[in-house]
Amino acid sequence: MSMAQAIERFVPDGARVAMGVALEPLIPFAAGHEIIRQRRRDLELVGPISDSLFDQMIGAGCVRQVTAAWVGNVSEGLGHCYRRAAEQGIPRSIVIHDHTNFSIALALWAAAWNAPYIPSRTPLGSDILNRNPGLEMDGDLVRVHAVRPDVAIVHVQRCDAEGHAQAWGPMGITEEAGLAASSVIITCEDLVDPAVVLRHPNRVLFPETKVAAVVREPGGAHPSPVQGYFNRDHAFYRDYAQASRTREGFDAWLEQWVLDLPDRSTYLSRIDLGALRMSDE
Amino acid sequence: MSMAQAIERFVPDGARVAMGVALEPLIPFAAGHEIIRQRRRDLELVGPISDSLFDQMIGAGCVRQVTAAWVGNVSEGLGHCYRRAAEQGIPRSIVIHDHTNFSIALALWAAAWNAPYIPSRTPLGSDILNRNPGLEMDGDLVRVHAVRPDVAIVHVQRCDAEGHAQAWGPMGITEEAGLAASSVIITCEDLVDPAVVLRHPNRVLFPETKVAAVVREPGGAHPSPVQGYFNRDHAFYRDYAQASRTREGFDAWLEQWVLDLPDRSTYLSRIDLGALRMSDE
Amino acid sequence: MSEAPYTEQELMVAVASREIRDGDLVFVGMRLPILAYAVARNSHAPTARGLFEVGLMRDQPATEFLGTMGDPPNVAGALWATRMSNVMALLAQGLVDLGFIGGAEVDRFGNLNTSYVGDPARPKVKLPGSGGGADIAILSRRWVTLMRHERRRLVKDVSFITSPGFGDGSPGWRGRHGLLGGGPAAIITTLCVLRFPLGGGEAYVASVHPGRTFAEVRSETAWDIRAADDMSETPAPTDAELASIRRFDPGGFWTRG
Amino acid sequence: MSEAPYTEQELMVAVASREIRDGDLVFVGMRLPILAYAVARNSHAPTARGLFEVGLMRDQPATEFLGTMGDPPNVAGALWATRMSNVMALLAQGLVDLGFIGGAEVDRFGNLNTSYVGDPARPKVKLPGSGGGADIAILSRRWVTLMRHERRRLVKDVSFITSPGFGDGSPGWRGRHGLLGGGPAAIITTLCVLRFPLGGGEAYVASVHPGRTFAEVRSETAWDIRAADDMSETPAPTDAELASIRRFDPGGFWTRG
Repeated sequence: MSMAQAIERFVPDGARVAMGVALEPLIPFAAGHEIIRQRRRDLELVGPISDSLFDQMIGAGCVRQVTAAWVGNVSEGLGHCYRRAAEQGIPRSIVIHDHTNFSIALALWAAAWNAPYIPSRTPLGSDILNRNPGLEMDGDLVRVHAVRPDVAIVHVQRCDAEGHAQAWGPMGITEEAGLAASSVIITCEDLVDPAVVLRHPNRVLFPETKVAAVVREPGGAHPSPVQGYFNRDHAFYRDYAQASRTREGFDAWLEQWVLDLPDRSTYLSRIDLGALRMSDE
Repeated sequence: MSMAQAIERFVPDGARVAMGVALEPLIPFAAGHEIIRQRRRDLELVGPISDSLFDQMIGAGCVRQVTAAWVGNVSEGLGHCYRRAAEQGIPRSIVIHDHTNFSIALALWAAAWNAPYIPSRTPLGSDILNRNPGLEMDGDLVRVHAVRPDVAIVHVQRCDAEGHAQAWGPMGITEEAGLAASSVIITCEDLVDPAVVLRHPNRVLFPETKVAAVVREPGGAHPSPVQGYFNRDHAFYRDYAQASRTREGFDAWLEQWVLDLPDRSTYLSRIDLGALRMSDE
Repeated sequence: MSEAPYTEQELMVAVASREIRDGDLVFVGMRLPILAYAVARNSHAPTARGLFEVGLMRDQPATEFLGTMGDPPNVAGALWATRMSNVMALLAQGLVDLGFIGGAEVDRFGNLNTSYVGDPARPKVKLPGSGGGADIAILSRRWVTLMRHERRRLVKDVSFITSPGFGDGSPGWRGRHGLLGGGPAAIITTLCVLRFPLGGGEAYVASVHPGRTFAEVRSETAWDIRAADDMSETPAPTDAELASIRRFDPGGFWTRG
Repeated sequence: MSEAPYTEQELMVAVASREIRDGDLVFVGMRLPILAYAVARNSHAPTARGLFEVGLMRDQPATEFLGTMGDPPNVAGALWATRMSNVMALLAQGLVDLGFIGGAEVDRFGNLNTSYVGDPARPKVKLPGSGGGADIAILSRRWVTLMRHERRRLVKDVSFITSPGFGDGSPGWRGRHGLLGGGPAAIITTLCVLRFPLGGGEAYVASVHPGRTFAEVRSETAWDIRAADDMSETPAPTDAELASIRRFDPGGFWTRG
């Protein structure tokens, strides 16, 4: 399935979408950019941190709510679009449900097991408790209420057409996000024969019954790293941080890197991916 | 470390011990037999099902409490020692905290995350609720209270001396048992160089900081299967079921297969392991 | 209808396989249901998926004998080898269409006992326990149990509910108590197929197996069991069903025991 | 003491590395603490282990530049690549000896704000949020934060507690509120090292960095900060420490920025 088709079919306006679930690596930027191109609106983004992707989607006006532990640019600091939206309602105001990394993981595990909540010490004593109705005091503990995404978009190293996805490197909250979501969109570096992935059924991330679409999209995580394939493009993050300091700068960046491009392969033709490629797996 | 040393040091009388956490495969029979030989007493056994191992340890008088979803002989049916202990207090009476497979998994995840409990629909409507103080009604849900083993004993295909254990095949509740336990004893088919396992850090089961002992014990899971190594020895289970129908039969079986043997290699010399060996991985 | 002779286990497997619909996600369990899954998958349910609580998902049934669901032949060709709690997640989300549960004792409301006969504090018989039975009974959309039809097994009230069916049989009992799925759809015995009123209640005889009579069923059932108004004869295994059963249990371990 | 010149970041890294004890399980975080871990691990703490919330455990520090903890050089040679919730399990069990947390703003009781400056409903500055900061603050045995010493950062009361230190500063606040660990052990700034009374309370100046004065610290701190009776000079980085820092940050990305 093409990226455009996958987003068209499985990411409607208003959807609750989990992305960036492996934290800094394997961020599905290509999928996020297609969502922006299709001018999807009123999304709720769910994730732990997002290293610029959520910032871009917020700046593009796709987002109604952010349910996350951290939104910014990991090597550069603040997320300027996130700031503008939260501080000035530009391009639109957003609802923020603050989490911690641990609490968003627990919220997804609760959803995966269809438990209403999981009790936790995190985030006792934090004002985050006052900023998220999904974190409720119960005696000496916090009830971390379930968060069930409509769709989780997950970039992986390899997958077959049936949706048997395999990723490696640190996993963040990948597994619980996919299990908790009603459906999963896989974007992958390599689309492989089932025999390749099913030789190692232990490494299959999700039940194929959850996977709604598999999109071959090599380089689809750039500028985030892909273990065994690409290092992180630090300079690209730095340039984005600079460009996005002003709304006008962000808009120009978005036109240049997303809106004026028909697809990911055009984007990649402007990147020196070879310089980021890892020498060994 | 030798099996005798590992059990001597890390499985004291009265310990809460998780075993058989992968369900039917990878059951650490060698470790259980060493526990029996060392005449450990008052143990609490924790597991999902145990396919005869718990039955043997109960029959040998090691066990004060069983916290499990199922105790018997999967291909043969009832656990005769379990029956004698529960029905007649032979060789001693035992306390039984009934679980379901799902609830024992949740109880271990709760312990792993240091949550007091996880709320669940399982086992609503079941009389199991009345037989286990760790399953408590709370409105329309059950609070599955945390179960924290003192030690989890896990048989795996391979491990290095530092405790980086890797197993494959169905995983049951292996991961949560190891994370929930204060410490882990690994018994393994192959003791390998760290480079072998660390080539795949995603497949390492437990943080090495949890692993108290690594014991090389090839064939240590017999008669249970080890993916890539051995098939299940169905006949051995059948013979055990026959022998253990009476207390006298069990005592004779135990002498023949455990008490009169100094170690696992002597046991294995009496088994045709070659007939069970898998042709490929 | 086939003229071939068949065992009562083969009939039960054939009947169970018909409970599996194409596309179903099936919590398979062990023994006869594994064969039922294999038969269904190779005839009318080619896109069904099988789940095993040990931590497996499969499409094709295993081609070698299984003593347990965790045996290596059940792992070979698996689509997913994972943790039990991941498999249970699908169950808890209501995504499992059909589950099979083994039982030692069932009562008229479909409640199963696999734990204690007699006083649990000093039981007459200690049975192995729930395993995943209670989970399937509480969480799957519908479930089926297979059992030898004996008066000591089909009892009026089980002394201990391990895996709840319709509880006390009152309308809406499952919903009132927070159970997720629709409860037992059928009890397949060596004599007949029992079903339940929509929404729960007392089991009745939906069909009697070929060569068996309702009178036999009554005498082997410990409550005053009723027949459906349209009670029929259970269709015998077809040639294709028998061929499939014998392909997956060539030694007859489960079906000619 | 070394005569070599060093940057204030290099001093902070050296001081932070001394907080790591041999055998510690350290929740490392990013930027300067990664270097501190590398320095400690290669000198006085050879058996320390580093945890990264992205889902990693390491012994040896990465040998290439890291922009984030999830970068491939931090995975190469990892002892465990796993889910975040597995790493958090160790934290929740109280098994993490020391955590490092970055902060934009800290108050006299060691509470960190990385969420909102001003009214959260319409903030003056929206900061990125907790990430794992609150988890470390609540659950690790002790934790340390590193910060540029500026009056706008060391405030009397943070407007929003993201990662709780000693709360309102009253004795036993953490225990009363169910927080697991012992709270902040030190605030390492560009001017000094702040510490806290046993059991919690208001931060005081334990040592002033070489070349800096307590007067500078006072003027750059937004509350009336006190000096320890035995306030000392922070020991400068040793030659070995500097060599180690420069080995792990050869381009000076973090320490000569």
